[in-house]
Parts: sequence; C-alpha cells; structure tokens
Amino acid sequence: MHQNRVVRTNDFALKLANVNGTGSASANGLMMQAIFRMGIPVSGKNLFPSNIQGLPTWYEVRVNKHGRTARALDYDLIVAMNAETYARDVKEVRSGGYLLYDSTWPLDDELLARNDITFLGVPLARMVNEIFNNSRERILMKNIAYLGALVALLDIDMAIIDHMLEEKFSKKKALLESNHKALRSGHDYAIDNFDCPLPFRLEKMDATGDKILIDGNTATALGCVYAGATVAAWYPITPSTSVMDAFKQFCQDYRRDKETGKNNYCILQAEDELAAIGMVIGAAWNGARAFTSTSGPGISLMNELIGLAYYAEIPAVIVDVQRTGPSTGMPTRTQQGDILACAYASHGDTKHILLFPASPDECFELSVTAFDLAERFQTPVFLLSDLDIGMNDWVCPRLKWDDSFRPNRGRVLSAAELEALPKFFRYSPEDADHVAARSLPGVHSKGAFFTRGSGHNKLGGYTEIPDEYQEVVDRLARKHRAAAKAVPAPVIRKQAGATFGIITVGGCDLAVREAIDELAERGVIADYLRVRGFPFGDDVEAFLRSHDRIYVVEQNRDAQLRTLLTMETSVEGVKEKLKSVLVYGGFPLSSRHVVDAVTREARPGPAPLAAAAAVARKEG
Amino acid sequence: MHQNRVVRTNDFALKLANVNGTGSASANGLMMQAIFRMGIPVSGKNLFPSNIQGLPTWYEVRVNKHGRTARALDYDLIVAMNAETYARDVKEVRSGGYLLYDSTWPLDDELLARNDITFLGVPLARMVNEIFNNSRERILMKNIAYLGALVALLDIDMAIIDHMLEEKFSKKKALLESNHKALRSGHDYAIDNFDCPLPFRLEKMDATGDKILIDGNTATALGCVYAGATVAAWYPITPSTSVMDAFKQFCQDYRRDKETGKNNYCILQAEDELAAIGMVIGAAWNGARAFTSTSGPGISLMNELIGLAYYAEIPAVIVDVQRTGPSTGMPTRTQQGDILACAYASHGDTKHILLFPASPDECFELSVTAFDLAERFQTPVFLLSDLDIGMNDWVCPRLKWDDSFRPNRGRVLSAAELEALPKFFRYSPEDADHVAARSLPGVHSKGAFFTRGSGHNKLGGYTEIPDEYQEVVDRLARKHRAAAKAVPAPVIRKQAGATFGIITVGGCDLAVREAIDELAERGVIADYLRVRGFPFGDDVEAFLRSHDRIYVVEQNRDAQLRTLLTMETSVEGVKEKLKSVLVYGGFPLSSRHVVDAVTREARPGPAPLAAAAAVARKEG
Amino acid sequence: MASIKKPAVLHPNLRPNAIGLTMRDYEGAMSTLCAGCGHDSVTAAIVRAFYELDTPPHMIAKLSGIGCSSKTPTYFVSGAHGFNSAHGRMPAIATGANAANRALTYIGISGDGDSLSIGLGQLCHAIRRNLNMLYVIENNGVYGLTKGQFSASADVGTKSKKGEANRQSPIDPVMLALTLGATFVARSFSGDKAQLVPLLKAGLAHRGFALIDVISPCVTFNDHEGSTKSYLHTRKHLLQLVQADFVPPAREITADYDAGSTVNVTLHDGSNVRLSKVERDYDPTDRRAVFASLQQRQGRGEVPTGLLYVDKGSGDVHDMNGTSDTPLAQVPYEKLCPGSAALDRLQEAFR
Amino acid sequence: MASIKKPAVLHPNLRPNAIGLTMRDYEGAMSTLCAGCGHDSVTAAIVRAFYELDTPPHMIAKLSGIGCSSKTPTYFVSGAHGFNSAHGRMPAIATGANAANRALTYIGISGDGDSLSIGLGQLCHAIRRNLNMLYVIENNGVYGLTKGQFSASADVGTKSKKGEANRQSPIDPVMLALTLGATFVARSFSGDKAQLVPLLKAGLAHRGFALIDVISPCVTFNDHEGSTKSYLHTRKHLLQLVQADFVPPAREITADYDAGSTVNVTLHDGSNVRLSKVERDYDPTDRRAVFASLQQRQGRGEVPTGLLYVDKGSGDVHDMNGTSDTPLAQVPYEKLCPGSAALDRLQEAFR
Ligand SMILES: Cc1ncc(C[n+]2csc(CCOP(=O)(O)OP(=O)(O)O)c2C)c(N)n1
Ligand SMILES: Cc1ncc(C[n+]2csc(CCOP(=O)(O)OP(=O)(O)O)c2C)c(N)n1
Ligand code: SF4
Ligand code: SF4
Ligand SMILES: [Mg+2]
Ligand SMILES: [Mg+2]
Repeated sequence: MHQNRVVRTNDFALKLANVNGTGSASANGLMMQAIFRMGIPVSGKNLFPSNIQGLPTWYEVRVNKHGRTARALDYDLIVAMNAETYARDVKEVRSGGYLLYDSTWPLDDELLARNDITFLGVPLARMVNEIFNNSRERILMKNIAYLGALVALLDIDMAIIDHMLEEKFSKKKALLESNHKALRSGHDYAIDNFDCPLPFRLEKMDATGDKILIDGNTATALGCVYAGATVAAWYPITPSTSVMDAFKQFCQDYRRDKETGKNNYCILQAEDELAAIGMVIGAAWNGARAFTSTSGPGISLMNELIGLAYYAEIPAVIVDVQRTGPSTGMPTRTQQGDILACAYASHGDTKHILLFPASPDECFELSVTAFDLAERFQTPVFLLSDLDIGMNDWVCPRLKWDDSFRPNRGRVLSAAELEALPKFFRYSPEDADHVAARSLPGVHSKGAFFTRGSGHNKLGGYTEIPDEYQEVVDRLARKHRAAAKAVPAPVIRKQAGATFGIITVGGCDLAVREAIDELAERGVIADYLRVRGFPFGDDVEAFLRSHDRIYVVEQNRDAQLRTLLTMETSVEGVKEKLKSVLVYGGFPLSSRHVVDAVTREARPGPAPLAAAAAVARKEG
Repeated sequence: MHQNRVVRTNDFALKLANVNGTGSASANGLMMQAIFRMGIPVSGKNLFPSNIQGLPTWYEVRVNKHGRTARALDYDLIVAMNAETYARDVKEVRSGGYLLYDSTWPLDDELLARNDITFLGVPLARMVNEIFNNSRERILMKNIAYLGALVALLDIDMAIIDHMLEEKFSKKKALLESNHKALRSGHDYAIDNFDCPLPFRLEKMDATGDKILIDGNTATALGCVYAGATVAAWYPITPSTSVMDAFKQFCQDYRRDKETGKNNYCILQAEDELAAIGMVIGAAWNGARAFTSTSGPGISLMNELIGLAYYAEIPAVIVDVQRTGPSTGMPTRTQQGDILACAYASHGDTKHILLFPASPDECFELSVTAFDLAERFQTPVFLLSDLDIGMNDWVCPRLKWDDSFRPNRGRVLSAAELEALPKFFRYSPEDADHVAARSLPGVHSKGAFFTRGSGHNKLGGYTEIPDEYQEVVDRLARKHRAAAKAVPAPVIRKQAGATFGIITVGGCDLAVREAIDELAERGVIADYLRVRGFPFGDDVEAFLRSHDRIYVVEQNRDAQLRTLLTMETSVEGVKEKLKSVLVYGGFPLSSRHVVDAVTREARPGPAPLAAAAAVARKEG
Repeated sequence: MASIKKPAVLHPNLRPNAIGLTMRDYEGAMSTLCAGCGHDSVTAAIVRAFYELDTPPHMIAKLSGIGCSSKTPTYFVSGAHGFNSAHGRMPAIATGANAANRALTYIGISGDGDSLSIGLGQLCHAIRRNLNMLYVIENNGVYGLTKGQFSASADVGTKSKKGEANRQSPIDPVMLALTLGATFVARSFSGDKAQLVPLLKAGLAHRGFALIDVISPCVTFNDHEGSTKSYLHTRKHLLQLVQADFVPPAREITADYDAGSTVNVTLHDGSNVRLSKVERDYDPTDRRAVFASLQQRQGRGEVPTGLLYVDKGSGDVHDMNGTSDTPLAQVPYEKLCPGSAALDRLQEAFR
Repeated sequence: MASIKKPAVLHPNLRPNAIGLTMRDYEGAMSTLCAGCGHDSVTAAIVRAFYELDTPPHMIAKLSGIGCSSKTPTYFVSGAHGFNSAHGRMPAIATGANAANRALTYIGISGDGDSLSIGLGQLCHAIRRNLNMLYVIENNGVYGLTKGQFSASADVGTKSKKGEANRQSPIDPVMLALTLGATFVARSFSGDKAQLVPLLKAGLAHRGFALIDVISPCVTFNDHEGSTKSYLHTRKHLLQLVQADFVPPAREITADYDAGSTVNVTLHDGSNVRLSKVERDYDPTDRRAVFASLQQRQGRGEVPTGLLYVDKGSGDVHDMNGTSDTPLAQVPYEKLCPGSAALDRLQEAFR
C-alpha cells in the first residue's frame, strides 16, 4: 500500500478504459512516448478486444524510475472513458487513487460511491462539442482532451507533446490545429479545477537516452531483413500480422535495388498456413533464407509440413507470436501456450529447435540467430514470441549491428566442391553437429538430389529397410542434441545466499526479475535463470543440478516449459525439484503473481500479501 | 539355437520372400489359415512395400504351440521367390534351416554357398508352365505350387486346404481346377524329391477352436458398427484404409433398413483429413456417433480442429492406425510414434484421451469404449492402433457381445428436460466428471446454444475476461484427469520374486509377455503392465510406485510413452525409475529385442544372447 | 462517455408469422461490427427471410468460419443452434452436421477470405456434394477482421486503403460454383434488401447447395475511392439480371405474366421461385448460356446480380447416399446394433 | 524366380542434342509402377521433351506431391533436383522454390487425387498467381496408390472395379483452370505421345502457369469396362481439337499454312507454338469462346484434347512482384543487409 500524502515521482501506474475504434490508441501511445522522451522508464500495455470497433479496450501505463515496468495490478489513476466497463473500472482504482471521467452528463451516485478515491470530473464531451462540429472529429479529439488533462495532472512535459504533434501532423496543419485546441482545453480545465499535479507525478530523468521504443514484431521483421531473408510467406493472423507489415515496409525501404529498381525480396501472401510453410520450405530448399510468421492456429495447420522439413532436413524459420489458446481462444490476449506444440510439432518422432525472446531487442537478435541455426542444422527453427512482446511498445536498448557479421549458411556445397566430389550423397558424411552437406538446385548436376519425406537411407536413397531407416533418424536425434551447444545461452542472475531458483521464459522476464528483487527485500533470496533456447545446454542443466527447489514461471495452464525441462535434461530428480507458477488468463505477467506464489510456499518468509492473493485469485 | 535332429512339432518360423502384385499374398494367407484351422496357434506378418506391383514383399509365419506367436527373428525355412532379395534372404535362414527356391534355372553357386543349411530346389516355373498357358495364370499358380510343396514339407492338412479352396472358388470352377492342379504338382514334387515332412512340422491340436482369425482394422470397423456410429468421414491413407472398407461392408450388411431399404449410416469420403475431422465434429455436434480413421499425416492435418473439439467440448472418435514416421516415412511399416502427437494434439493447452488396443479383439472392445468416453467426456478420443495390429490377421478369442449393452451418450438434455429448465447454460453446472450437459440442435429452442472455439465463460457466453476464461480451461483440465477412472484398466501380470517391472503398450504385448517368460526361464523375474488408456489411473501409479526399476518397451525413437508416464503421473522419482527399450525400425517387435535389452542391463543375470545382440544391432 | 452503440436489427412491425413468432423472435445478439458494415444489412435480410418463411428457430442450424462475416450468425435467430467454427472449415462441419440430421435447415455464413482462400477446397467439395444448405459469402474483397489485406476476390486493379493496386486475378465464387456444377447460384448486394430477402428464401427452400455471393462492403478497410467492392462502385456497376420472387408452397401463383420474360421454378418443398428476367434471351436454367452471358457482362465490368442459375434436378448428399428419412442422430440404437446373434454368425467367416 | 521387370524408359536413338546430351541423359531411375501404367508413358514423353528442348538437367526442378503419379519424377532426368513432397502440397512448395530461384525450369507432376482433393486449394491459388511452371496432372480418376477409391475427377456414372457407380459431379481441371484465369490450358492422353511431347515443350516454354491434364489410365484399378478413364474409353471419345507444334526460338517458321485453321503464338523466350485447329471457328486465344466450345463438346461426352487455351499476355509471380532478375537465392548478402549506419538512422524513428 502506498502512502499518497507524500509526493511520489516517476513511480505509478494508470489505466485508460476506452472503446476500440475511437482513436484512443494514438492518444494513449502519444502519452507513453512523451514519458519515454522525458527520459523516464515506462511501459504501455494495450489490452484490446478481438474486434474492429465498439468493444472495450484498455491501455495500461506503468512508470517506474527503477525500470520496473512489468504490468502493475493496481492503479493510481484510471481514466474511465467507457460507459460499459465503468463499474468494473471504478473498482480497480487502488484505495487513495483517482478516477478521471467525463462529467458532461451527471453520473448516478452509485457509480461515484467510493469514498476512498478521488473523482476527477472533466466535461470532455461538452468541451469538444464546443470546439468541433464534425462528429468523427469530436470522437477523436475527446481522447486528445483527456490527454491534455493528464499533461496537467501528471506533469507531462507539454513542450514534448507539442513537438510530437508537430512531427506527426507536419503535413496536416488543420489536424495539428485541432489537436492543439483539444489538448489545451483539457489541460486548462485540469489546471483551473484540480490542484495539479497529483501527488504521484513525472519528473524528467535521463534513463532512456540510449533506448528506443519499439514493438517486438517490428524488431523481428528488422531481424529478418538483417539476417538476409529474401522470401517470406504468410497468412494474416493476429497477433503476428504486424511482423509481415513491418517486413514489407523495411523491404520497400532497404531492398529495392538502386540501379534496377527491382526487388531483392519476395513476400507471398499465401492462401493459408499450410501453403505458407510449404512456400518457406520450397524457398529454403532452393537456397533462399525464408520465414513465415503466424500464431497458434497456424502452427497446428503447419504440423504436417514441419515434419517434412524435419525429416528431409530443410531449413525453415517459423515465427510464432503466441496468443491465448486453445483453438481460436482469445486472439488478442497473450499466452505462452505453444511451447510443446512447437517443440514436438508433427506426427512421428520429431524434435525442434526453439528460441525464446523476452523483449523486442531480443526479437531482433534471436531472429537473426534463428536463420543461422536453421541453416546450420538444416531444420525448422521456431522463434516463440507472444502478443505482449510482439504488439506492445517496449523501452529497450538501441539495436546494435556488427557490420562484419556474415550469415552462417551451414554446409552447402559449391559447384567447385561438387565437381571435386567423386559422388555426392545428401545425408553423409556427417560433421560434428551430425549434419551432412546439402547441394542446391541449379548449381551442378553432380549435386542433383531427390528430396523426399519418405523413408531414406544415409545416402539419400529410398529405403524401407529398418536399419537403414534407423541410421538416419538416430542421426536426427543426435543432431538435435548437438544444437544445445549452439542455441543462445540462458540469462542467469545469482544472488549470495540464494535458497532456491526461479526459471522462466520470454515475456515473463521483467515481472520475474522484479519479483526476485521484491522477495530479496523481504529476505527471500532466489537465483534466476531465463531459458533462451531449446534444446537446453549445460548451463541450464547445471542450474537445475545446483538448486533443490526451483519455481518454473510460465504463462500456460499445463506447465509446458516444466515438461520440457523435465524430459529434455538429464538431471537426477529434476521433476521433483520443479514447482510451477502458472499465469495464463491472457494478460501479461505481474511480479505480484510470482511474489505471492513463492511466499505462499517459500519457508522461511513472510505471509502472502493479501492484495496479491486476491489478485492471484482474480487473474493468476 | 535349436537342435534340428530331433523332431519339433508346432514350433517353428518361416518366411516367404515374394514380389508384390504376383498373388503371393493369397497363397500365403491360405497357408496361415490352414494352420489356424488345424487348431495350432499361428501368426502371419505381411511385410509389404509402399507400392502396388513389382517390389519385394515378405510374409512371416510363426507357429507355436504355446501361443508365443510374436514375430520371430530367425527362420527355420525361407521360401525365396524373389530374385532381387534372394541374397539377403539366404542369409536369414538359421543355421541348420532350409531354403526353398525355384530350381527351373540353375542358381550360380555363390547363391547356394551356405553349407549349414539345406537347399530345396523345386522347378516351380517349369511345373506351372507345363500345366498352364496363360501367363498371368502361370504367375499366380506358382504361388499355389510352392504352397503345395509346403503342404508336404510341413504336414499341412491337405483336406483343409482342399476345403478352403472349394469355399473360395465355389463359384469359379475353372479356377478351382487350376488351383488343385498347381497344389498337387508342388505337393507331389516334394514328396518324390525330399524326405517329407521336415524335422519341424505341424500336428493338429485344438488350441484355436474358440478363436477367430481377424485383422485389427476389420475388428475396429465392427466395433464402430456395434457402438452405433452412424456417420464416418475419412480420407484414404495406408494403413487405415481398410477400417472404412470394412465399415462400409458391415453397414451394407447390417444397416440397410429392411422395410425402406434406406441406409442408417452415412460414409463421407472427404477431400482431405482437415475435412474428415470437420465432418466428424459437425456430426457429433448434431448428436450422431461419428468417427474418422487415419494415420500419422492425417493426425497432423487434424491438429487445428482437434483443438476446436477439445475446447468447444464436442465428442469425436479418431482412429489412428500408426505407421512409421516422421512425415510420409514408411507407410507400410509399423510404429508407435504418434503417442505424444495425439496426447497433446493442437496448439495451446490441450490434453486428450487415448486408448491402446493390443490386438484385434481389443480393437473391437476399445472402439466401443471410445464412443462412450467421447460422449461421456464430450471430447476427442483417440484409438491408437498400428499397422501390425490393423492389417495383419491375428488369432484372437471370439468377439463377444452383450445384448443388454446400451451406449453411454453422456449428458444430453431431452426436450422435456430443457423445457423444465429455467435457463440452459452449456458449460455449467458440472457433474463429478466436471462435465456439463449439452443440448442438441433441433430438440428445443430453450436448448439453443452458440458453439465457439473462441474464449467463453462457464455460461457459454463469449468472453475475453481472464478469470472467466480460466474457470473454463481449468475445468477442462479437471475433466481430463477425471477420465483416468473411466479409461480401461491396465493389464497387470505379477510374478512371485519379481525384481523389476516392464511396462508396455499396444502391439508389443505378445513379444513382451514372451520375453518375460523367457527371462523367467533364465531366473530374471519381472512384473508386467500394459497400459490401455490415457490419462493413467491409480493402478498404473501403484505399479510405478511399487517398482524401483521399470523398463518401458515401445516402438518409437523418442520414448513417447515414457514421457507420458513421467509427466502425467505423480509418482516420486518416476523419471529415474523408467528405462527405455525402443524398437522402431518398422517391423513388429520380437521378444528377442526385449530379452536382450533387459539382460544387457539386468544384474544379476546371464550374458546377452549373441544372436539377440546381433539382431538388436540390425533391427533394434 | 464515448461508446458507439449500434441499433439491434430493425423490426418494422411486430405482426406474428404463421407460427406466431414476430420478427423480433428471429433476431440475435446486438452486432459488434463496425457501424455501417455491409454484413449487418445481410443479417437484417436473413432475419426477415426466416421470419417470412415461418421457420421454427430451433430447426435452424447456423454455421460459420472465422472473420467479421463469420461473427454474424450471433446476430440473428438466437433461438437457433449456432456454430462459429474454425477459419475456412465451416463447409466440412456443415457437411457432417447435415449428415447427422437432415431435418434441420442449414445456413452457413462465410467471408471471401474464409471461403476463397483457406476454405476454398472445402467450399468446392461442398458444392460437388450438393450439400443441402444455404451458403452465404459476405464478400467485401478484404480480410476485415485482420485489418484489410486483399482477399482472393479482390479485382485486378482495385486499390488498398494505402493505395496499392491488386495484381492477382480474382476468384469469382459465382463462376467457380457454375464450373463445379452448383445447383443454385446467385449474387446480390448487402445494400439491396428487396432483392436479397427473396433470394435468401429461395436459397433456403432449395434442396441442394445454394450459393449466394453477397457484395457486402467493409466500411473500415475497403469502402474507399478506387476499391471495386465499395458501396459506391457496387451501386454504380450493379445490374439486376434476374429478379426472383419467392412464392411459398401454400400460396398459388396468380397473375399472368409474360412467359418470355418470366420463368417459374417449383422447388422440392412445393414452393415456387418466379424469375423475371431483364433480358428475354437469358435462361437461368441453362448452365452454358448463363456462363456465356455472365462472362460477357463481367468482361464489361458489370456486376450481374439476382438468381443467376438454378437447377432443381440433381439430388443432395442424402439422395446420393440413400440415407433413411429419420435423421441419423435420431435412429434408435436398437436399429443400429446388429446384436450378438449376428456377431456369432458373422464370425464363422473369420475361421 | 518371379519378378516383374519393367523396361527403363525407351531411348530410340542416342543422337546427342544441342548441348551434347543423349536421350538417356534425361532418363531417371527404373519405374516401380505397375506394368502398363499410363504414368510411365507420360514419363517417357517428358524425357523426350526435355531432350528436345536441350535443357541442362541441373537447371530443372521437378516436384511432386504423393501418389503413384507423384512418384514419377524419380523416373526422369536423374540429373535434376527433385522434391517428392507431401500430399497435395506441391503447388505451395513450387511457389516458394520459384520465388527463391526464377532461373530454373519448374515441372510439377501430380495426380487427380493430389491436385483435385487435398491439393485443390493450393492448385487454384498457384493458377491465380500464374506461377511460372509446367503442372502436369496424371489423371486416372482414382487414387491409385491407396488402391482405387474414386477421385474428384471421376465422372458421374463411371464404375469402380467393384461395379459401384460414382454419383458426385467431377471436377474438371481444364474448366477449373479456365475459370480461374489460367494462361495455358491443355489436355492430352498418356497413350498419345505424338501429341503430348510438343504440348510438354510448349508448356515448359510458356512463362506462367501451364496446366496439362493428361488422361493416364490406372491399369490396376481403373482400366475396366464401365470406367470412363480406361484406355479403351479414352481412345474412343478422345478428340484432338487443336494440334500444337512447337518451334524452338532459333528455328524459323517455314511453310505457309492456312491462316484460318492455324494460329501462331510466340512465347516469351521467342519460341513459337503453332496451333492447327480441327475446327476453323475454334480460337484457342479467346477464353470465352474456348469455354463455350468445350462445354458443348464435353456435354456430348467428347474428350477434347490439345492446347485448348493459351494467353502469353499476363505476367507471372515475379512480374507482379518486380523481383530482381538475379535469383533471390543468389543475391549476395551485402546487397541484402542494410548495415549498421542504416540501423542507427532508422532508430531515430523509434524515439
Ligand atoms: C487458421 C487461421 N488463420 C488465420 C486466422 C486469422 N483470420 C481471422 S479472420 C481472417 C480473414 C477474414 O476474412 P473474411 O473471411 O473475408 O471475413 P471478413 O472479416 O472480411 O468479413 C483471418 C485471416 C484465423 N482465425 N485462423
Ligand atoms: C496427408 C495424407 N493423406 C493421405 C495420404 C495417402 N495417399 C497417398 S497417395 C493418395 C492418393 C493418390 O491419388 P492420385 O493423386 O490420384 O495419384 P495416383 O496414385 O492415382 O497416381 C493418398 C490418399 C497421404 N500420403 N498423405
Ligand atoms: S472491419 Fe470491415 S468487415 Fe469487419 S466489421 Fe468493420 S466494416 Fe465490417
Ligand atoms: S496402381 Fe494404377 S496408378 Fe498406381 S502404378 Fe499401378 S497402374 Fe499406375
Ligand atoms: Mg472479407
Ligand atoms: Mg489418380
């Protein structure tokens, strides 16, 4: 519980309740960006519905000078712009907090019936109706008006907002004009009617100078461009669509040949996901770096061909921006529910390489890695992102690029090498990674090879003979194990006096690290490991070995990461060591979920936080 | 090693090497059936290629008076009718054994260069060419001619063969005539030229009087008919195709309404497996018992809709006649490689009910169970058969049917019940199984319900609210666990003084039980458990608890059953207890594989059998 | 507070129909689509069609795939069972449902993405089977729910909101259906309720697969200048080739009409569809002629609408299968299980 | 000992072609299909076509799905890269392959099951994209490899080996392709090598999607009396509408011909296809006319063959995409990576 008599700078959370399709997103984004430009660590989470217009949508902003910007679960201020959800929204204001609402029409009392919070009524509708005539404009500008009020209430730097508006509408003077009017009216009303700023407020700092504001899907697309991907095939699906939108944009900017004006890329909007993965496999078979981006339902549809790529040993990069399953599930909610579906995708004995980015900057880094691994190990590689990472803007370190980087294309024989060979055999000899060299079509007839998903021997010939068949699939198993050394190492944070460990993955990172700090403040000391790749390497095994009790924090119901850690490591008693903390309601993880789950169990240690417990019941 | 001076009755193995598409299958089947009718336990395994005509095919027959009829790995007699594989086939005759070949043309000596076996040359081509003119007939009758020779060599009851031919060709006198001629000529040649019968031979007994000869796919189809399935949707795929062929035949025989002549069934040949499972889901949604049959690749393609059925809680019965994967793999070879693919099919958090028949009679029994479980738990149920069970003729106990059986349709509300309800909610209230009642279209408008694969709350309404979503998926998890009490109990065979356990599944049954007997004979005593259903019940857990060392014998590379046993039971240290015996070359399991693997490890105990070790290297 | 409310589907009058239900009884939940979305008008037409057909709500099965269009079954006939299935898979699910219970009236709502991309194969095979259902494609030339990518029905040259022109040749569901032997093929426009309602009724009464391709503009992503699926463009180029009037079984066809310009088709249930043709030489029962005429007109950029082709001759899935009249889902188990005696007899063959 | 040997594909002569290769150099592994299978004749024709086109084997990419027909790429041009992929998925894989390397010659072999059932959606969309490849359907009206079920191309009334008659209306790949805007549509017969070879050559030279529907009887499961895809039935009803002669770029067209009965089409690579028509009024370049004429003839039970329609006008995937001439798979990384400077500049937009 916060003391709200004293002033609290750069440490609060607010939530904006809107109706989707009313233009609130841009106003909210503007505010978040402004805070970022003030140099203050901030996060913005867009909790939107699977719908185009008219349903409830929320935008959560958390400001924290220490960079603890995982999702917060109680709010100092809620901007309630949606009649439908108003009742629910009021409840979520923390005791002592504030609620900003449109006071154009009087609210019936029971909606104002909380005497532990402060109601800030702003006649937004009336204000914009006075200024604007066009009804669409009135709807849009109302958002800018409440933004104006927030500028005053939170001490957002007005100059920065002005500047951003000018950037945005440099070519649309009229719009710029309207935005300024709306902004001022909101601002001035707040100044005149409330004592601004509120006890919790902003104050410039310089914690973001070396940072950027970017969403994971854009970063992934950028990674694919820098990795040298030339063929992309996809079928639209939330929340992965923006990966291809961004890839297309970047290609138009960077891949159009200066002289010829021709394109050094080919993006194929496939008829479905079965076709999309087929196109990727065909392109990779032919020597291009190719990828697809999709979400759960697409992974299910790709199952058969993923097995083909695995068995015929064709590289393929599959970006899975996970959403809440099963089936159609909740397309605009986040989850980490495809871990097993990807690790073992397809019928028969199959095992795949997985990469787990935790933030947009890692999406950039690991998407490049994905292509190198796919080509080095001649197999499908999954980049397992999620909606929270992929579609929300995150504050991250500037992306770096080393111009000396050259892609690892794996073992591919040149015309000369083929010429020199007595005879080419596709699946032998194998190298230390248990990978054999491949030949590409069109290079040399000595490299001619007939690729098949049916039984084949180590020479590449068709076979139905048991030991010939086994020789190949056994090598595939060894090859997968060999990839453990090649996938990115886990992130490990040890603390003196740690009594247990916490393992997590992907987007849980921030919340779990915050939880570890909070726990430490309570004297509950834990080591931290975040896996970044599967198969698991020695450092994961070592961590498992060196801790007797380990919490596995992940966002799915069935403890999928725990299953992988149990079955795919060789640590004595591993299953018994691993306890699960599972949060899978569809909203991003908060440190509270973890702190509560751990304190509930971890002895010695204080009793669980009531609030957290409540929260956990409600969302955890 | 057998002593072949002494006479051995009803205990030997032979292998017939043929070319597919030459009619050998029917001759070989005839022989196996004759032995069966002689009252002798026998098995016949058809090892055929993924091709229609011209490639190598083998037929293995094992005769064993004790009913040990799992696949044998060394052969007392090989009938070598295929030039292409002759060299390989000769090698497989056990030392002291016999090889029958066509001596029409002299064989070059190095093909006869084994002095530890006896070569039986029969001029088959010449014989049939003398009798027949038509070239197709000559090809076909050659098979009957070697059958004739075998009748003499093995003491097959000629009267029985004659009788079977009469049954078979009662309407085709000319053909009957030819068959008799060919049969006699082979028989007489053997009598005149060899001292018949061979030291290993047949002798009538009465071990099969209460038995039938049937393949698993036929039995499965019969089970579906008796279960009351009315809608079947499928797409052809080896080795599952004969399930639908048989279902169609049975429906034509039993499901045509006497009065109206109309059909009480509807078989839909779908355009692919995605459509097939869709049709099953649609039919089940509408209240019919519906099923599909497929193999690995089909399971991969059904992934998305399996998740829909799981989440929307629609019954569906999926017969997976497993073949060797991954990808197209070896379509005419057996494997148990889809266990995990089925258990966790589809993206997101999903878990399914699996049934594991070990023989055709269990295919019949469990296919009936599958429909009851699918409707009781309102979820997809997989019947995991395989090529060996599904396509080979097995000697099994007669199928029994209790006419008092009535299907368990699960909780379905009648018009009256709906009328009586204040209001119908699809997903509550739940019963002890955590199942809620469903309503069927067309029954009562009070039962009207909008089924969806998107987020829904316990009332059945659309939701994107975390705790409403969780409430439903948490119940689904409980529902799956509840099924553990309902799936068929495992088969357990304990022995006094057992020092360890062996767990297996499906078609491994015979070979493992034989291995356990052989081990016992060597003083290595093991308890036996065969799982028949997933989720696992208390008796599986108890068995795991009560043994410190347990071998899990299964036919796949990645120890999929072991994974399931490890993750889906709550037994302390279970992972460490379980050791794998994996045979996955595509041919059925033999006791040798198990005996060898166990003796290699099991201390105290004798050294591994050289032969077995060799075999294991070659096929294990 | 801001919140765009959409009116529930309109119900001009509350006069009960033959089974005593008012139009309101055929409505569904409030639409969550964008204000002005063509799909909402189609919904309204469907409500009226069922109301006028006096169909008992619980005897209706409404199915869909995934998409804005596929959401619409929620918005009509709440008294009917509905199935909002998976993207592109509704045809197969409808096929299975129909196999299990032939007594229900089946209506499937899909979109151009749902039907012509991911679901194309299933749509084509449902047509082949002449599945007895009304299949409505709410065709807007884009993927609405995923925010405006071109769909396979986008015409060559049509522009995206960003101004990009489509270059791939479109799949025309009408031509495709005709090629595949569809027995009822129509095209309409969400903005033309007068035409749409009788078409829907005829399609529901038709035994076999009735396809109605409804141009249904997406106001949010494809109603701009340069789009060939906008309200404006459709209104401008739309041309009603055949006007269909639906005459229910009971009612008898009065009023003489010009035989040359009118064709009367009696459907299996005894109802009649009276087709008044704009052109004398257009024969909506001659597949080849229809083909030629449509190709010609569409070649000219026209958008011919109406009940373009109908053939009541051929049988549906159940006719081909000889299924019993009792819905399979309702055949008593006693009739389905051959019993132990039969099993014993049968097993003699397994010896 | 019994073992049915099939002759390797015949090679009448060993005369080297322009690049010094003999027919034998275009052969593949020995066929494992049934003796007499139509597919083997198609294989032989393909061998000759490539030989006569002087195509360097390693510049050929041969792809297929799954089925007996899909096995055939193993049996021709062992010097070419091949991909026997998954059932019904070859079109997508060919699309990706083509996107990565536009310099190769693509030939896809499929079956009626592979293309018209499980693969129908992908085939239709490959046609829409006008993917630059020759797509051969070895059409036998059944699923051969799974032992004789009816395929979607089985005609109404055709009988299975067991004597059952098919009742579902067939999908005709030729009509389908025409409806979808295919730019090269032909039909032939495995038994008519003289017709098939020039068609294959023209299809390979055509830039865009060239579809050849080859009636290729299944001797084992669909060559019996009562089957409309048997050798006998096909020979009896086959009618060559347009006879195509292929004239390679170099060679010039000599000999004057009757302008009314002959059309000359010059392909992108400069080669010519000379079409001699059986009927004066048949115009293989007029889609609508072709449609009408085919519908009429097929209505009479005829099986029109030849290069039925050709349109060299429209562009392929790469034209629409404006892809660089260098195959994407060969563009050096330096041209693909924008580098660190660009990244720094770009990130100014992310502040
Ligand atoms: C397997 C799968 N892939 C992709 C999606 C994402 N998706 C939802 S709706 C849709 C397209 C909808 O377009 P259309 O059918 O034309 O409907 P509209 O929204 O235009 O009415 C897509 C691609 C999905 N739900 N499932
Ligand atoms: C996903 C999948 N489903 C089913 C099969 C089984 N299957 C193999 S070939 C085939 C049909 C082949 O028919 P067609 O394409 O006409 O080739 P044909 O053998 O007649 O030449 C089928 C159903 C498969 N291999 N994969
Ligand atoms: S996005 Fe388009 S299709 Fe979807 S609801 Fe809005 S207007 Fe309708
Ligand atoms: S089964 Fe038919 S299609 Fe297959 S190889 Fe034999 S003849 Fe050819
Ligand atoms: Mg659309
Ligand atoms: Mg075929």
